[in-house]
Amino acid sequence: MSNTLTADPSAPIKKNYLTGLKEAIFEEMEANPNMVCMGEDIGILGGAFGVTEGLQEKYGSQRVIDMPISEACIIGAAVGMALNGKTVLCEMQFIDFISCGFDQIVNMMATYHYRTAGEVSMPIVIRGPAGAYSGGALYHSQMNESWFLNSPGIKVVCPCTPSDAKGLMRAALRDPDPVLFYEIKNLYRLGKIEEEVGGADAIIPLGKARIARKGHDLTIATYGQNVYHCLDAAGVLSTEGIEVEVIDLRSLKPLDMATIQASVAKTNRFLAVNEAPMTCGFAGELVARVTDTCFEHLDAPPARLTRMDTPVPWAKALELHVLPSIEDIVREARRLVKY
Amino acid sequence: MSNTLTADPSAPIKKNYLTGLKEAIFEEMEANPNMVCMGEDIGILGGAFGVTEGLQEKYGSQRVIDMPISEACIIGAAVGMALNGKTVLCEMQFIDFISCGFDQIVNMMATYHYRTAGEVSMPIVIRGPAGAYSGGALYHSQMNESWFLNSPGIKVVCPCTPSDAKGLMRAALRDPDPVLFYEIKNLYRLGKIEEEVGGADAIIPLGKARIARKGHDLTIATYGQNVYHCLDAAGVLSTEGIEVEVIDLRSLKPLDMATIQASVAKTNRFLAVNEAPMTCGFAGELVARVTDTCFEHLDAPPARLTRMDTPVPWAKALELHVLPSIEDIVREARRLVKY
Amino acid sequence: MASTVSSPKRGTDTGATQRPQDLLTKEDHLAVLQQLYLARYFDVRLIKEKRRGRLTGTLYSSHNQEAILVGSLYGLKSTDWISPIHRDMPAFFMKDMREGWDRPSRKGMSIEDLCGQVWCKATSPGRARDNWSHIGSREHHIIHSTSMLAGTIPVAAGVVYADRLNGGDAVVLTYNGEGSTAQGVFHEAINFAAVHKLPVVTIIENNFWAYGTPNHLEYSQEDFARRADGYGIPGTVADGQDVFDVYDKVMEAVEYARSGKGPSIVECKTYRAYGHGDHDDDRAARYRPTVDESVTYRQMLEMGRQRDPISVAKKRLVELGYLTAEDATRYAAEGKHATQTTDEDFPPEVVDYIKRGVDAATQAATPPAEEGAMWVFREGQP
Amino acid sequence: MASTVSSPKRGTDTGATQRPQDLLTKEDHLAVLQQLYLARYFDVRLIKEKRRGRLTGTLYSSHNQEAILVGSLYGLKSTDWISPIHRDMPAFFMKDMREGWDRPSRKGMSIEDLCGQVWCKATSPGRARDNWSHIGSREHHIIHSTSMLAGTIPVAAGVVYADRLNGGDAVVLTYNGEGSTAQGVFHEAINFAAVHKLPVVTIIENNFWAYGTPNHLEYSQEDFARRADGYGIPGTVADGQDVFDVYDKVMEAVEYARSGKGPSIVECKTYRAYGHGDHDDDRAARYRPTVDESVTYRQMLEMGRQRDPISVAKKRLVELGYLTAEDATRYAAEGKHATQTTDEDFPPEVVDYIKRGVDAATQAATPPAEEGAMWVFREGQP
Ligand SMILES: Cc1ncc(C[n+]2csc(CCOP(=O)(O)OP(=O)(O)O)c2C)c(N)n1
Ligand SMILES: Cc1ncc(C[n+]2csc(CCOP(=O)(O)OP(=O)(O)O)c2C)c(N)n1
Ligand SMILES: [Mg+2]
Ligand SMILES: [Mg+2]
Repeated sequence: MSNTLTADPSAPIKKNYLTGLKEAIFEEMEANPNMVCMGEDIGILGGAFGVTEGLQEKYGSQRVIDMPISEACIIGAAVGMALNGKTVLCEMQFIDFISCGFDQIVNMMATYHYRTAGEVSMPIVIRGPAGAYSGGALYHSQMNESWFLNSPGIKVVCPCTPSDAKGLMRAALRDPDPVLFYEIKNLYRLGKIEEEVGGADAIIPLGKARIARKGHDLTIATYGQNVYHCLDAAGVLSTEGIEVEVIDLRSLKPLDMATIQASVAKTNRFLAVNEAPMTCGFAGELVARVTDTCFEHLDAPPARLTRMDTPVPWAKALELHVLPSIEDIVREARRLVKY
Repeated sequence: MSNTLTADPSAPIKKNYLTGLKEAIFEEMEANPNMVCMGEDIGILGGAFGVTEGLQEKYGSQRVIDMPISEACIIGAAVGMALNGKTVLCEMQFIDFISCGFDQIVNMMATYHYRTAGEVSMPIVIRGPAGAYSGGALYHSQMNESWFLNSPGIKVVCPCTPSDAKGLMRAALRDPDPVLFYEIKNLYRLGKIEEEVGGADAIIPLGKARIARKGHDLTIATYGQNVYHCLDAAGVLSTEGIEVEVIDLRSLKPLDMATIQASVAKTNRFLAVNEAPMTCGFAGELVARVTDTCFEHLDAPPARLTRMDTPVPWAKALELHVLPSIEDIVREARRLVKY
Repeated sequence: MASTVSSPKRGTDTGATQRPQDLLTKEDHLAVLQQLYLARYFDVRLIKEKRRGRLTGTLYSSHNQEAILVGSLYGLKSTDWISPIHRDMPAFFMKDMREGWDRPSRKGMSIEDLCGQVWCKATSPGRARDNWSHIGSREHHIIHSTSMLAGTIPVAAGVVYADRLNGGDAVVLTYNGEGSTAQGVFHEAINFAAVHKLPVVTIIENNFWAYGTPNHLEYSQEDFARRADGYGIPGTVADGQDVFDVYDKVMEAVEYARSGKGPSIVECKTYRAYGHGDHDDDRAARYRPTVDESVTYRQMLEMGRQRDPISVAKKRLVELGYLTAEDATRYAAEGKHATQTTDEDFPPEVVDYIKRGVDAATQAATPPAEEGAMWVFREGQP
Repeated sequence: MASTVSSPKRGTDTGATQRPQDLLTKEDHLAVLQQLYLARYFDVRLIKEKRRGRLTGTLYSSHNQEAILVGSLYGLKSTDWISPIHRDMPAFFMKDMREGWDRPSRKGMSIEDLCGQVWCKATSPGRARDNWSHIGSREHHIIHSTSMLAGTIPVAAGVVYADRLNGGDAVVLTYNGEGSTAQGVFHEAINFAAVHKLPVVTIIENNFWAYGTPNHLEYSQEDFARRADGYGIPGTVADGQDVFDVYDKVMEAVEYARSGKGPSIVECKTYRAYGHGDHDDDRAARYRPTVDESVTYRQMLEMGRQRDPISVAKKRLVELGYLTAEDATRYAAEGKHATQTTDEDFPPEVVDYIKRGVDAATQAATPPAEEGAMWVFREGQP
């Protein structure tokens, strides 16, 4: 990975997160003639962020549908297509707008397989740009995964690397169950995380966490852009002799408890970090599960660091105030290790 | 409280849960000329369960509005009325249908005070029949409070006695913030819980738990109809020499952590029981909070007993299978006490 | 309540003087009457079973509204889809009945399966996991309903979108109470269907009440068919008590849809025979007058009884000479409260057919408790 | 794009030959032109500030669409309410401007407050807690918008319902892009307003595109005003480039509403001057042709520039003799890309007025970080 100007043709090609997603979507559209994409502005425009750029030109406006601004209908129609044999990828222009299709998700799509005692499964992926730390304010910053984690029948995924974006998107599109796919918009084109993303067979199974950094003093479980905050914090802590193990969950449901447990058995301390509001958020869920399954291993109370129970405000200082920061993670890690 | 046939005129009048609600609503409508009620079939019919029976006759169809079947509009219009000085009580015919007004709740109503930096508060109460154990199946059984607990700006209340129903409804209707009011339909007319409910001044502040049974071996925090299941379990356990303290939370947000902590400091053991799906539910939130604030006091891992991560099925045996039962509570309590 | 047609786009389509019903044979006419008996008897039977305490859940009677179901289903192709809701229970087993009541190839649910559902047994197509009308069958092209009113309209649109992608020509009929047309998703789905000219026929069963809320508090116009105008699609009004008028209007809409012209709405004016659900009969009787202060709810029930779809159909068959006046009086189910009818008021083959379902259901097992935890996901739970 | 009126109910109302604009004085006409300059200059200034990197957030330009705002606001009473959205930024400070640009009693936001919001400062009415157009003011009768398109229509209905309960006669104008009319809550709210004859005037700014989606993929009819037909309410089409035509159609709707006849829809046909937002200009230029294959997006922009609302208004003023041909050329803002204009293209009082806001905003403090955690609830947090 030399940095010289003469390109090495055999050098691995590094791609960004958005390209990872895009490749999975294009390759699955190619491989699966029964796949349909729906969303607002995904065709002519190619999506607000360009994730589906070129897709309609290639696969036509019947399979890549520019929908009216009707989130409930997008989901409902996807359910109908799935009922009639299609695999459907739905875009929410921002994941925040998913609230407008909420009923169709939790009461129609999520329950279909259950209600029909397995007659009808719902191979639907709902994807959309998510996450704060970007000045998007209340309606362009949400991480609202908790709503869906408390609604039985929905899998939830959140990759933070280009190869995971590709591999998990492919796995989601091949999964028979509905998957909510949280894309971190701040990572879409982030140069420093570019990497090889694998070919048309790259797949990362849902439910397998990734150890992003090894350590033995504290286990941090996190996902999305907080993975990078935690890694940065781990770097700082390492200079103090504290070695943190950072687990990138990648998939929240199904959840890789085995990896978490093995880590906590080693570190005896646990911290969950995420950017959703605290109450009834997934960080609390992780604390409850660790408490339940690792109690005897714990030398400190399992803790969580989350967004405060507030919306995401606009002004930068306010936004950062309510979100977990690298400093917050460092401080909390120190507290737990010293406990 | 004699059971003879000759009525004692000085005997306190026992009322059911529904009457408690009804009295609070009628009395507040009388006291507050700026109060408006909205909902489907609440006027001419008097509500599917009769909670608002007679209200429209008394206060007219302008203040007691029979709405079209439009949950989003019910909430949105309530927001507009609140913005223009009204106090609004909205009925969801079953709390399950709240999903159809979801966006207006979490993104419009809940955030209004925050967005306007305190200019506009939202004295809105959304009430509706909730809870399982009644053969209502997927769409007439939900306890979906977790969605709203993870959405900043909403208070959540769930009474389980007639006097709490009355006192909390009054407090909710006088609160400047939006309150979601979970009524347990199985308790509406349950004779065995009838009691005095207090007069036109009876009020129970939000955020104060009630110790439903004293004990020293295990703290159980719960709400809704599970309070009765826990009390029944406590009765069984008592015969084995296990004394359980049962806390009826009454209000989930604001939450009375002081009462929980004081109890756990005494019992050193904690169990949260509720009937919502487990993942990201409020039982997990309680476990996380107890872990955080009472770790040193704990002799056993704080635990939870919830509905499985499934919808509520129709057939009785299936329904009971996925919900916490008295036996489940007894078993779990024994495990924790023996831990 | 004359049936009117008002369609900005259909123009010449409706100009034809020959109505779809004019192509029906004598056998068709007799089959339609028989189907009205079937639908009625099914409902009557459920009402009686419920009163005997043999059923759980709420019963939303389809009594008096059967012409809508029978008339709309009669001309469908096997490949077409339907999406019935709470008041349409008979539709589940009556879809595609024209092909023969028991042909295995028939794309309708068997009466045994449907009764399995009603009796909350393991033989229910959904294994009694959701209640009452909340079933369906992909195999039989019946969309699985939920409680959320209007919630299946976008699903229906998706079903036929997929079918069209596959080169099919299936039409989907969705059934909806007039009250449910106020839901946002109704609008989103019809708009989408109109944009893509999807073959979605929206049937509005206007029985003048949504639970305890009368028409004028749900909508600002008299005819719910007028909702169609906002989408530039045809909206027609049928006499929901006249099975042949329903047949005409729906078949026009179906042909319009199948020929690629797009969605439309058919409003069928009808009457509830009882309260909203069986728990509501007593309260309903006390409903205050509707906007037309001269008509009380009780009088409306009476009007319904007088224009019983069975009487209306019989009258027509007699007129056409397909039924003698004497034959017309043989089975006197019409105009009666369910509890006043006896099995003798129905043709024996109708009674037998439903009995088969009831017997199968009463003998069937209930699903084992563990099933409550199954099928949340396709491959076990996480 | 002739403006048409099609209303099932208004009949004689619109039969009058005198239009509202005929009652406007010369001063009114000149004030209206001045307001067009104000709205344009505000937008131009923001575009320039944004390009200089002084603003955060996306800018949804109102360029070319100003006639809709100015024309609709000009005849409102102080007590009336408005609900602007992303493309309506000037509406916040232009409400009630007819009462004087700086009258303290004026029920519109001050330019200082609005710029405080745009510059993300503590002087924002919402203390910079939500972005860009997501502000409002109860005091000034401006409903606080959110991102969720059409989401404030039910709120608007509730506001005037409450006002009517209090004996008021306020009307509310909601502004909406044509794309947002596909949202379910649009339907629910208009239906409710129609049932209760609430004074809700829904303005549809049809700029032919919803982000990157053209009209024919959003709606099946040409005129979005036709959405009104489904509710039995009037739906009219105005020439959105002609401030006086907008004034006429909106004032008719407002009077209709105020007199208790109920809601209506006014569609204003207009053109975007740029992409959807400022991030989108380059991509938008590549949009493929709309349904009318002969018109590319670029050509549409050109059409917009040729029918610049400022030129259209000037032409009218000259015709009426309120402006000399020479005066009409003094300030040449029209038909230009924002970056091609200079301050000299605008009347100095317009430039000064906006400058006041910009100066105040640049000097204002940012809110302290701790405020992020405040005001979740009225009384502290639980
Ligand atoms: C979204 C939603 N809100 C409320 C209800 C409760 N509900 C069930 S049936 C009903 C009335 C339906 O009236 P209508 O659509 O006219 O059908 P009908 O029962 O008259 O056939 C209501 C309000 C529901 N099922 N779904
Ligand atoms: C419920 C919802 N879905 C999606 C979006 C994303 N979005 C923002 S503006 C826009 C296009 C709006 O088009 P239109 O209503 O025509 O208004 P215009 O921008 O053209 O004025 C979209 C899709 C949103 N804000 N809200
Ligand atoms: Mg009805
Ligand atoms: Mg537009």
